[in-house]
Amino acid sequence: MAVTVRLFAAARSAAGTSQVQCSTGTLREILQELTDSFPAISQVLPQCSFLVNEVSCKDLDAVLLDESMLDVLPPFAGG
Amino acid sequence: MAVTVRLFAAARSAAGTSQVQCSTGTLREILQELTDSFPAISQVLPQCSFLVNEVSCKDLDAVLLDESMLDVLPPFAGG
Amino acid sequence: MSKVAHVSVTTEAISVAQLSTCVATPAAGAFVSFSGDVRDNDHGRAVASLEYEAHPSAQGILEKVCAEIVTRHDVEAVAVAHRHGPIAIGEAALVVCVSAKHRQSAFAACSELVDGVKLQIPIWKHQVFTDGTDEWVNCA
Amino acid sequence: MSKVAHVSVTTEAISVAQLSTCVATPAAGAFVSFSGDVRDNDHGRAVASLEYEAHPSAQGILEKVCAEIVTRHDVEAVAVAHRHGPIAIGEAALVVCVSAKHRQSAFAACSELVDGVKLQIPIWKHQVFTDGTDEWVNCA
Repeated sequence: MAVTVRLFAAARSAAGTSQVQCSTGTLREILQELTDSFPAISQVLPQCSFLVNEVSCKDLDAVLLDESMLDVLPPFAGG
Repeated sequence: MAVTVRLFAAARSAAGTSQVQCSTGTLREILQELTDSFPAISQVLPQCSFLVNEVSCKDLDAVLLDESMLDVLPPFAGG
Repeated sequence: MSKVAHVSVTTEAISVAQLSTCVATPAAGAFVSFSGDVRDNDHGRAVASLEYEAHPSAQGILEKVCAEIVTRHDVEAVAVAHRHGPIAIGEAALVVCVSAKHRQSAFAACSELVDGVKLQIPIWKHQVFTDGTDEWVNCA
Repeated sequence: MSKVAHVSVTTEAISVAQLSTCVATPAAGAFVSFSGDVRDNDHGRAVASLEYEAHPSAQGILEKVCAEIVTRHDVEAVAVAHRHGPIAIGEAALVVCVSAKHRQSAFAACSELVDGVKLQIPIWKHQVFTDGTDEWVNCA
């Protein structure tokens, strides 16, 4: 029962890894698990947007099921 | 006692020549002389702006002295 | 020719010269292009090197941004490329080319396309300064 | 480098590729260019050939237009070329390139410079249509 979390850019730098497995649960719970595992990511998460299975998700109470994929996207800086 | 008149673009096409000598006098009188000499230019002159000795002249009563140069400029179409 | 003539998110070098050929058409009289090049300084600090990182969805998002722009402006064609990976100072990170019958449409579409890309494309920029510090841009 | 990096009224071929080198500088991150190319049709009529005619003052006027633009916009450099004489379909009649630190200034300066040139430069355009008729543009 796991969610695959992909970390990009500043979020990856803060965690020191680009991909981790978290327990299923709400988005809020998963972000708390990330913060517990990688304290430095707490600086970055408040600025991030999220994709759940490649779709934008703004609801911290959304429940991520087994085998979901969560992408953590820091603020864009293209161009 | 003459003014050199330089005709550009549509004004030159209408007159069939790029340069003519006119009598000294007011700008209005010189334009009348041009129209008398080249009737086809009457279609173009109302749209033209004028330079007298390379300076813009909007006053039809301005007097052009001997050896003045009058440029007849149809509407611009650069770019 | 589709109005969206070219879209790429690539690690290869990109240029106006290259993309402008994609939007060339005898029907167009106005060509406007934008090149966003990597600068040697940012907020007054000297940049030693930098790198862009792209999310896997970047290509698809860029295609959507382009598709939306050509519905709103009277253009003949648009072409866009965003580079990622390491980019040397002075090289282009983003190139946009637009052709149109009239210049107003070309300027408006090019400018809005650049704005749209900057706002919507999931790409990040990492700068290393000559003093050894580094930053993820927009992520203070 | 003077901010007015290049101004020419010329019978030679002109291009963005050529003028963009004039405005290149490591201080600039944004490059915007415009190319106004000769079209194969006008108001729905097929154009066979065309020719621009320039007044002797055109170069000086173009320099003035550029000098005025760089006082009003935060740009690094501008370069402009207007071609005259006969020009083949698809070739450029007017090219403008602008470099700036930021894209907004580059777009605004380039667009206003094109408008200023069209309004102020004493240059005329003669078109011959495929049906044998001809016209001086803007001179109905």
